[in-house]
Amino acid sequence: MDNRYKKRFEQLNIQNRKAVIPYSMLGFPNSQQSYEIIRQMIKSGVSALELGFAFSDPVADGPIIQNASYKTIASNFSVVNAFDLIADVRKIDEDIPIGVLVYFNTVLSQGIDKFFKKAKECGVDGVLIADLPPENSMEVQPAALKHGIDLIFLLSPLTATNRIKTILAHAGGFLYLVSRLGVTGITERNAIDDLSLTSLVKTVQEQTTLPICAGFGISNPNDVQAMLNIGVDGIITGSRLIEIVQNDNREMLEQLDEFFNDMLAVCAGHRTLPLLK
Amino acid sequence: MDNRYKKRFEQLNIQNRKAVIPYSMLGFPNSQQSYEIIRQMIKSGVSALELGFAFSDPVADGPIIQNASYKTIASNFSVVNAFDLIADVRKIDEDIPIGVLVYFNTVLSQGIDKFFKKAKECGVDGVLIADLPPENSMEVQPAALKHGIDLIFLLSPLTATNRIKTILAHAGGFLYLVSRLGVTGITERNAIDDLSLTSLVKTVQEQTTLPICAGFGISNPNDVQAMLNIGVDGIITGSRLIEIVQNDNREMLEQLDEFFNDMLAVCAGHRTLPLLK
Amino acid sequence: MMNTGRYGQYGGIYVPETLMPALVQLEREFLKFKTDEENNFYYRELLANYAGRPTPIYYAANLSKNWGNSIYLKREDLVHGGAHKTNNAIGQALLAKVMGKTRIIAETGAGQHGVACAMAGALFGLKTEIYMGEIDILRQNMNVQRMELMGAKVHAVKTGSRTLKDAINEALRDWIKNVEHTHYLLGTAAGPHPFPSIVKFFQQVIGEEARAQVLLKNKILPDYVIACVGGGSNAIGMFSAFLDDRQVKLVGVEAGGEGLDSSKHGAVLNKGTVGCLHGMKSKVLQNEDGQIQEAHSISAGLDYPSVGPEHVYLQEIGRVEYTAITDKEAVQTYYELAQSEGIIPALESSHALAYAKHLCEQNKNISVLINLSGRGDKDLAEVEKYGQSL
Amino acid sequence: MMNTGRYGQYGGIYVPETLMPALVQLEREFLKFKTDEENNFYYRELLANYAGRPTPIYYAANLSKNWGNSIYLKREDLVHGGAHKTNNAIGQALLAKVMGKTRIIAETGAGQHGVACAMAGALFGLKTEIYMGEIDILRQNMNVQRMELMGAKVHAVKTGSRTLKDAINEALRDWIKNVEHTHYLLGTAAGPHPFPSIVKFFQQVIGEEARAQVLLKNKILPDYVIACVGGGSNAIGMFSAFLDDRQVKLVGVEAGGEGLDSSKHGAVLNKGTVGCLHGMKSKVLQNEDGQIQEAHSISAGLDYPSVGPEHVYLQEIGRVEYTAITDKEAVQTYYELAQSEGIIPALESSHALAYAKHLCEQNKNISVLINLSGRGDKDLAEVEKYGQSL
Ligand SMILES: Cc1ncc(COP(=O)(O)O)c(C=O)c1O
Ligand SMILES: Cc1ncc(COP(=O)(O)O)c(C=O)c1O
Repeated sequence: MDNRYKKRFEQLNIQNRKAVIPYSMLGFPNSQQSYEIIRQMIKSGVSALELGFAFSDPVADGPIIQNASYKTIASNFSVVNAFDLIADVRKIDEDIPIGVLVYFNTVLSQGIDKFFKKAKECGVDGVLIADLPPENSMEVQPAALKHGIDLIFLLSPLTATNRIKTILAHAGGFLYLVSRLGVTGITERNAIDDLSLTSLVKTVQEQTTLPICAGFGISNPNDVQAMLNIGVDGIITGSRLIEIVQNDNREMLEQLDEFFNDMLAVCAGHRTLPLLK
Repeated sequence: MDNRYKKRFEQLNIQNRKAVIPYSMLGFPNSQQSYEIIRQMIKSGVSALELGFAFSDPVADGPIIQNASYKTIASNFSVVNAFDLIADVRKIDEDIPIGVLVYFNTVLSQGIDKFFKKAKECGVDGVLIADLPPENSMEVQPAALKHGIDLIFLLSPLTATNRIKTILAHAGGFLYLVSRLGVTGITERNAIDDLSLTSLVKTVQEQTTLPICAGFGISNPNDVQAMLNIGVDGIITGSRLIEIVQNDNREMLEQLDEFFNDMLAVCAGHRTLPLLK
Repeated sequence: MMNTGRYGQYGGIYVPETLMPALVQLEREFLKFKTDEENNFYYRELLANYAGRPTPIYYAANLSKNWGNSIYLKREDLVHGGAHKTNNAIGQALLAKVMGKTRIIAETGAGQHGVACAMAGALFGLKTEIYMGEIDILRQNMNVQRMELMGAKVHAVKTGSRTLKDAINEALRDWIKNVEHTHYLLGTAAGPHPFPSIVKFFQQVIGEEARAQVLLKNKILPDYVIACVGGGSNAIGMFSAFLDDRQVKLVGVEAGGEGLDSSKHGAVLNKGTVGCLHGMKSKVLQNEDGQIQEAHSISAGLDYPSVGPEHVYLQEIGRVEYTAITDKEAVQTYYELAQSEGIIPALESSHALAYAKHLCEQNKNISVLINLSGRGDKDLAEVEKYGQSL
Repeated sequence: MMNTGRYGQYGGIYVPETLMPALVQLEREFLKFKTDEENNFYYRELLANYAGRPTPIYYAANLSKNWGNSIYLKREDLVHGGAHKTNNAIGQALLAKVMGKTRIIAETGAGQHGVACAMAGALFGLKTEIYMGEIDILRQNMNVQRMELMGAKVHAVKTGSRTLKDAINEALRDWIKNVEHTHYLLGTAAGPHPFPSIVKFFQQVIGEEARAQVLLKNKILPDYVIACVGGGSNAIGMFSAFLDDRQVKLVGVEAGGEGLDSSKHGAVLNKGTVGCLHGMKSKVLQNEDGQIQEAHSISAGLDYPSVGPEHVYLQEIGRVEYTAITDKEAVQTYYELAQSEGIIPALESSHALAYAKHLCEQNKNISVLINLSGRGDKDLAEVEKYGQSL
């Protein structure tokens, strides 16, 4: 089977569209709704999925995702449940790329090989381990290779030029550009910071054909536009989505649909928004 | 004028009686009542008077006299008032020996010479400075001599044989035997301690003709008897008296009279009480 | 990076990408610092005249008599601030200054590290913010007052178990956001490389002094050297000088809480399994899904579900034995030292003392050197509360 | 007695007869102790390994910069227990042991002397009872807890002003009653002879160390040496080493309370007159009738209406200047040291610091050695309360 990330980004490229990758926490707010939320993403036509495993100590995450993690763990939603849910999602859509976002201890506690094997079985395409820098990726590389799973890595605004090579040496799927200093969450973007990202994106693009998607703090069409302007190939959005889910009113799925459509519209070039200061 | 102490102890000796010397705080519970209390003493026939100046930090005194001191000071009864009161008392009885009990700071604050001069003018015969050991008595000796006032000193159960001489070298009037370790107040006497006093009294009597009167913790006829049994020439009683005054009911003076009469009876040999254990 | 910071398979760097540059810089600057004479001289000078080093070792005659063996106490309770934490805080604050950082942040459990950072922050003119679990704020309130008095800002951490673990999480999150001008002044020999090496470097003075002092006094090394283990900084600082003295038995004492068979303890080396938390591979208390479990200890400084990686290694190679002492035993020994020697030990240190007592019950003619890592004034209220709950 | 214990006309012995034999014995045993090599060796050994001496002198770089002159702090805050009081308590407790006493009693104001006695009592196995004014118990509650923890009994004194003065009265009364087996472990360089000499002897180590340290560091003596004066023990301990250095200006700082023109202060040397209290001739705060007046200070340790007799003498001969600092200035400087150097000073010591600040405002290129007599953790609550009352 072909690499779904590769295929999907090629399609998008042909259509002159950018990727919209929503992040959702597996099992939040509960198993059933989590499934429905993810199904809605696919229905709304998002480009790929980024599904998170809840972890007790998510240091890269802000309050919104932390809170979702605690609740998910408290509900006894287990790693096994999470894999089962992914398998169910894969049944909805054979083609959509599925990435999972985990902390390293989750992988370790399952056994590295077992984790990647299981992931593959459930239809996962990529694994991003939030606290595993490329320097330590040899710990998981053999298992990833063996089971044909891409390792997705983070790039940060502070990543020094000499580290880009190390990252690219191990990276697959796409590059996850942390679009600002700080943890995940909803904060107003800073135009100055965004500008300085442009050169990083350029430098990276000169060295790789891997697409670059920006995440952290992307929560509305303006943020999306800002990211597209600096030249990325797609965006990842998470905290805002969880916020909508948390409010948990009847029209949650419709709200999500609307949210995705707004983002997708910008990414399809149907709307171009001015850069906010 | 002859030394009143000398005369009074000679009389008592002839009558085969022991001295009863009540202690009262000048100005307590107020100026008028204080005068009446002292007048009652004289009326009841006590042998000599021991009148205390209130001091803010009476370290040799237990709670009863401390409390009387604080109240007296709080009532603004001054040193001048105290001297005036003594002068009034002297008018009642020309012959009764009057001793005053002060802390050294009271003397110092008036000026040593001035204090003794004033004391003499008011009819005082002896001054006992509670916190002035004989080693420092040269500070007041000249003034005492000049104004013809006896310095009265304390003897304690712990006074070493070699210090007795120092004390006797300066002492006049009578020797104040601190009859037990501790401060003034009402506590049950300890027969063992009393026994050990006997030898001290003997040792002192071999070296002086000064009478010895025992104070501290003498508050009832039994205590008096215990002291007489060890061979002293009189007793001093204070805290019990203040306790009676403090209760302050209508028959206070009658109660005092009764109290003095009980003590006097033992001291006159009219009653002999068995030694308590 | 020069070094992967491994102790056997443990240690390493497991952090989000954003922190990598800071850790690279930190390693580089630390390696420079280690051999920089001027900075080292300044550091030693501060240890001496600011922190009050060397601290003595005290032959505890009464305890020795009561326990029937020779007991020596390394008096880290006399260090300025009241615990060994100051050694590291001054060192790292100086390093931060050298790196041109203008702000330090720190986690704290017992508050001792927070106090040490507040001191160092004041001393070096660095803006200082401290993360402290809400529960720890309650049980170590005096230390919060001290930090604030010295100008530090204390953030109450309300996430997770609301103790040390979560304070570290929050500090890491702050660092991720403010990494450019902020140094994360980690307080124990844990966290991502190069922190375990840095903290060990700044705490080694404990063991160096103690070894020389005990030799000067007795001509012979002690049979046992004992230290309590929270994150492991006072223990590694003490043990490091004795690692090559094979005849000296080294014992680290963990928080036994309500017992190792209960779920309420902090005995990571005894009951934990290999995992990854706070940027390092080490042992952790976790469930089958790798969710970190709450630790428990009456002493806030030992209330941590992981441990410095070198300790896992030292346990694995059998050089150090790790054991645990319950809350109850620790409190009893807290009283015992106060009343027999007039020294109030930190509850953390009381764990080491209590284990020494056990050892003395089973042995004759041994000499035991215990690291008294801090003073126990901070624990007065907690101990009283514990007494009332019995 | 060998000696009348006079400093000029001040000092001496003014106590009820019952105490005379104890003072005679105490003088005799103290004179023996002073030259007894074994006991002195033991004492010095305890100072080193138990109490943590020598304490450093610290060049306070930030304070020096802020105040525009060179500031050195003698770090008695690092002594075990948290103040200089331990030097004296260990010494006298050893002396009590040598005399065969089985019980010690003491007064305490700030609680530091009580803590030091509780420590020394535990160390030497002496029954320990502490008299402390009810008001001081409230404002220094942590120290009460520490004393009790170490096995001392604390008596709340409810007489008079319910502070230090009355605690001394009660301790004296206890001593009068129990003088045979009890040593009164007086905490400051006051009281009847030989206490001022004894306390000075045991506190001299402060000045001896500081003088040698400052010479070693600077090759030259400081221009000023400053200490706070409650009863006067830390000051006399510091000053004694410099008395013969005529070029060194010595300044003792009293409690200015709400101002020397108010009735609420403890500035005995500035505003008191000659009198007799607590067994000594000295200056006292008193009215025309010789009734002792209440002193006032935010710092319990300076809240005393008399002072050690040697200070009156040193004032009279002009060797030492005595000045005063208000509550407010002391509190300000408490904050200032905490925030500029990361050292929390005792409120008592803050008086000395505050005066040094004044001095620096009026002088250039001076070097000032300040005795930091104790640490200020004990004062946290009091300072906060003071802040709220402003
Ligand atoms: C006095 C004391 N000892 C020990 C510890 C435990 O830390 P570590 O294991 O890093 O020495 C702490 C932590 O706060 C502490 O305050
Ligand atoms: C820290 C400190 N400094 C100074 C004093 C004042 O006492 P002295 O004048 O005897 O040194 C005290 C008294 O408790 C104290 O605790």
